[in-house]
Amino acid sequence: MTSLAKPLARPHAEEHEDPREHLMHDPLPRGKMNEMVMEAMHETNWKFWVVTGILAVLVATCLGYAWYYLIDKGLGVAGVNMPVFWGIFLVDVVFWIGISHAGTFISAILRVLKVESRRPFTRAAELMTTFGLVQAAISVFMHMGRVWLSYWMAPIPNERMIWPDFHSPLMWDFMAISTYLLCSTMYLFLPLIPDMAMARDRSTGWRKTLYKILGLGFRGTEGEWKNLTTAMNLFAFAIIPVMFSVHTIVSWDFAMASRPGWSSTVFGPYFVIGALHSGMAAVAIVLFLLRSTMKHYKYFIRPEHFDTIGMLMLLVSMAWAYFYFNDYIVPWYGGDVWDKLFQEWAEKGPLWYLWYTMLFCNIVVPWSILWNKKWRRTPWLLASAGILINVGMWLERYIIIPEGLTINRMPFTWRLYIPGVEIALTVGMFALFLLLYMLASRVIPLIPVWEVQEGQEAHLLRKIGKAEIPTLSELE
Amino acid sequence: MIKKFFAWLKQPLGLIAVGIVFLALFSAAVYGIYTTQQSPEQPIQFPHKTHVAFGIQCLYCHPGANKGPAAGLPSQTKCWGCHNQIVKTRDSALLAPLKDAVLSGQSIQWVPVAMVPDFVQFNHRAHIAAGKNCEDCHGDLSQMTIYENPQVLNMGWCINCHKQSAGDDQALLTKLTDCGTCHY
Amino acid sequence: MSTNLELPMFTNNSEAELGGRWGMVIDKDLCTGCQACVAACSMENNVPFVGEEDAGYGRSMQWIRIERLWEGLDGDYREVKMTDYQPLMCQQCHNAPCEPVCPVYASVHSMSEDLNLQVYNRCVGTRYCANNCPYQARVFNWRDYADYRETNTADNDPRWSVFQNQLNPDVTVRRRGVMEKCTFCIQRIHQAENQAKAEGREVRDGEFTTACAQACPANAIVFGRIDDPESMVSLAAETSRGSRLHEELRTMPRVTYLAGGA
Amino acid sequence: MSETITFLAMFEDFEPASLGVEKLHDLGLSDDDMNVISGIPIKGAILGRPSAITYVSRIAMVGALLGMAFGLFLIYGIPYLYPLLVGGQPIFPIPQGIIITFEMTMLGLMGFAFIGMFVDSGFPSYTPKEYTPEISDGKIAILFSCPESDQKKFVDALTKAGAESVVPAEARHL
Repeated sequence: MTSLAKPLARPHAEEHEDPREHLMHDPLPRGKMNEMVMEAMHETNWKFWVVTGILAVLVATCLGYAWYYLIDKGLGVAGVNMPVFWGIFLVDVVFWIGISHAGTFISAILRVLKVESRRPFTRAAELMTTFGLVQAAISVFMHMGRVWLSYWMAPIPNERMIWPDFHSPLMWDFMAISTYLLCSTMYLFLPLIPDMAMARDRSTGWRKTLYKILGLGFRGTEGEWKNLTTAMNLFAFAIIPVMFSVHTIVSWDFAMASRPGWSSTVFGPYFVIGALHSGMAAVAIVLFLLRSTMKHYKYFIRPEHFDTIGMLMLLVSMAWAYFYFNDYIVPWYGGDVWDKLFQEWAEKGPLWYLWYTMLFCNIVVPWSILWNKKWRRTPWLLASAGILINVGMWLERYIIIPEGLTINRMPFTWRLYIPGVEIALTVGMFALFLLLYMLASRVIPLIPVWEVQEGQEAHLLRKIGKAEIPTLSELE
Repeated sequence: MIKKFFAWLKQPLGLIAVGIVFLALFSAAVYGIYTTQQSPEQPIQFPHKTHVAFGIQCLYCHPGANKGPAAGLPSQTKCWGCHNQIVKTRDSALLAPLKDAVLSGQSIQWVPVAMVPDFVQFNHRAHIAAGKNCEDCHGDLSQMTIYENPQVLNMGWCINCHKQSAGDDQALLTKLTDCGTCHY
Repeated sequence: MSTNLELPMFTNNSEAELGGRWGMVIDKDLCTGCQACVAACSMENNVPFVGEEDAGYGRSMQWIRIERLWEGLDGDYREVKMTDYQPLMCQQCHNAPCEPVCPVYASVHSMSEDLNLQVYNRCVGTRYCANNCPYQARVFNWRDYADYRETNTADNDPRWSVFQNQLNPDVTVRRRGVMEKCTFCIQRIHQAENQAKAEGREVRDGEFTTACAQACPANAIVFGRIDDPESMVSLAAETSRGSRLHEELRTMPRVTYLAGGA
Repeated sequence: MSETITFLAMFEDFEPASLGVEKLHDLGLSDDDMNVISGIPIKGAILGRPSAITYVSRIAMVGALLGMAFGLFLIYGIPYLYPLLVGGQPIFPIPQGIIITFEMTMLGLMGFAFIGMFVDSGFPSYTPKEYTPEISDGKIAILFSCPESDQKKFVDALTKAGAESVVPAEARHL
């Protein structure tokens, strides 16, 4: 019985950590933080411009010229062929929409759940959402045979008296992606207003004009704050179901088709989780890049944030494995001849190595790296895992789309897919994403300073009372 | 530099300049659209009015209308067959191109005006058979010299008429609003 | 406008109208795989020739293709056996999977003829319909194969002078980026119907037929009204040798394949 | 109260700011006569002030209803204008209707929340306002107007409460 008298919980090593390791417990005066963020935004060196130049050239050639070439000559210059009507274009669409999901997940879900460590990187993630959706929209348009007529998908009254067909999953997609793009852009802008006002107060020249316009005349009166926080709350709650619906609907583009390997009821949640898987990994990469290239960002983005992201990545990876297994075991057990054929094609067909690489990148890599707290807190390691996960998730979509289309119910038409100009376009799109992000990083304060200060103040406030009340992040 | 420019724009003279530029662009756009709606130049200023006034039936010159898809244009020998016999027109300067064409055996390059795109399969015969008259679509030619479309021949206009013609007859409405009736 | 009561308003009509209107019977026992139907179809419907390279990469645009499948490829060459020739075109499903997935109503059902339609000029080229076709019967204009603009004249393209003059005026010439497929020669259907209407009668069985059926030297393809129990096509479909492709998908195709005869 | 003058009192922290608000209340200023400007959102209760009123939620609800109506129009109104049959599917499909209606409802909700935020806050407005850039450095400012005759009383009270500075506010371009 004596043993019971001993304290059950031993002091854990973590409790002796310096609380100053946490951003929320390491406050700086607001003026200092403003200065740091502004300085990081102004800071450009020759390396920045060299990279920007290379990216701009890549965008102009691989995206601009290649797309012009594609439109001019028709889709014959791409690799799409008779059974594989959808090629890498659609892989990119799903991939970029997946990337875009992490932004909302982090900023909305973590905001709703009041996870304090989200504060410094919500903006970086939201920016990823908006730019990712831009890429996805570009991919959709590149994929279309007659892109100049894409406005026919919009419900506009016209002299033909013909409307778009809302029976089509592509129309649901069109509506969902438009909704998501509009809402996530608004959601990016809302918390940006006070920071724009901040930037307006301490800039000159063209920046002053820009921030003055974007700052909307925000001062920070009680009414303005109340309206802003109410709107942000509404958005945080409302955008979560939209986010889930968007990738579910993207998955329905495939699941609604009566094709072996596509027609699966688990595709909705499976794609959502897959989106989060690649999105979280992308956030890790972006945070690593921001931390290592932007001045002063080591103060804002700390190992604890990588820790949070790493845990989420591990969790999402496990969930992804669960859903993948679900999607795998049912056709495997059911033994439908066409579904079985699709599985065997992926595993033993000429592209078998893609399947194994996908499993390695999506499951083995995160599971073997992210369980360890020390490794999770190592930014470069987390970013490398992120890159591998993104490779794996891209391959997963590649297996579903071009590889899945290779085989069908008419064996006479089976034919392999060899990508053509899509490769250049994909490279161009990645370049465009990075370019947009790099340019935005010099124009938009990527750290929501007011949110960071709000969090720090909230932690201070709790110590004003007599007893020290543990804050949410401490309870974690 | 840019600031100076904007400052200049804000003063009255600048505003007037902005207004002039805007008006110029706007009128250019309007004119551009206007030109697309004009009938093109024809090799001969053919007066439909006169011919109708003489009591010539549409089908005399456009005999394909009740037989097949295209109404057809009269051959120049057909034109010349009449005009050759009228002294006034035989030597008319206005009809010189016709005379030249007949004598040299070249065909007159009429510019089509009432036309539908290639992806629309239009058939005159079905419309005549349904009791439509020429003027229902082509306008009152007794008032027209060179042919002009009385309205834009677009799909909404076609569909409207199809719906009206069908009335309450469901089977006919199905047939007439079927995409495959015109597009294949 | 008054609403059409023949339309299914809130629920599917998957079980309705099993009969259909136009149908086809293909006797695989009679087919010799001579490809005459393919050639005739291409001529009739302005199907462009894509060239050797593109055809090899799976971009041939035949609306009808002769499928040949081999069995026993893994074993000794003497064991290799070829299955029947199977001419395959759009099956004109009643519940066509290609139709509802089109975002712009380019792939739409003809209610009056009970055929699948592809409205070329409405097509924006998402190619979803082709993916969703279980028969892979749809083809896409990957390039401007039929580009007969002034810039593409006989001087720089030897194909021009030949192809320009062989086009069928009753069928649209398609440009790049649109989907197309077999129409059951709808231009011939319309022509026959117009003729019959002008003469005040119904279309007679065998009065006209599709280009493929017309060209078939073995009479393996029969086309006609399947809602008329006395028509040639209905009688041919009645035999015990008949089956439809992928009937398990409930697409209700209008093409019956006959096989297994002596 | 013929002549009033507007002051901007700057505070470093919540504590003195709430004290300042209390003093102003004591001097007979109602909550409507003062406003707090800050760099981070401060709940009214912290400073002993009533919570600000916002119409954003209500505007958003109206937006949601409008969006829903638009979604229903898209899915059930458009096929009525030109019914076309596809794949044996119904003309007015209910399952697909749910998807479109949902998306449009959410778009309406969020779009109107965004617009509502603009309308309710009077954004964008580029007219001169009483403001100082120190506010975005984390200072809390109390903006109040008092009778010109009593201005010394108010300034003294706030300085005693811990205000760093109490200066007549001037409207300036932001």
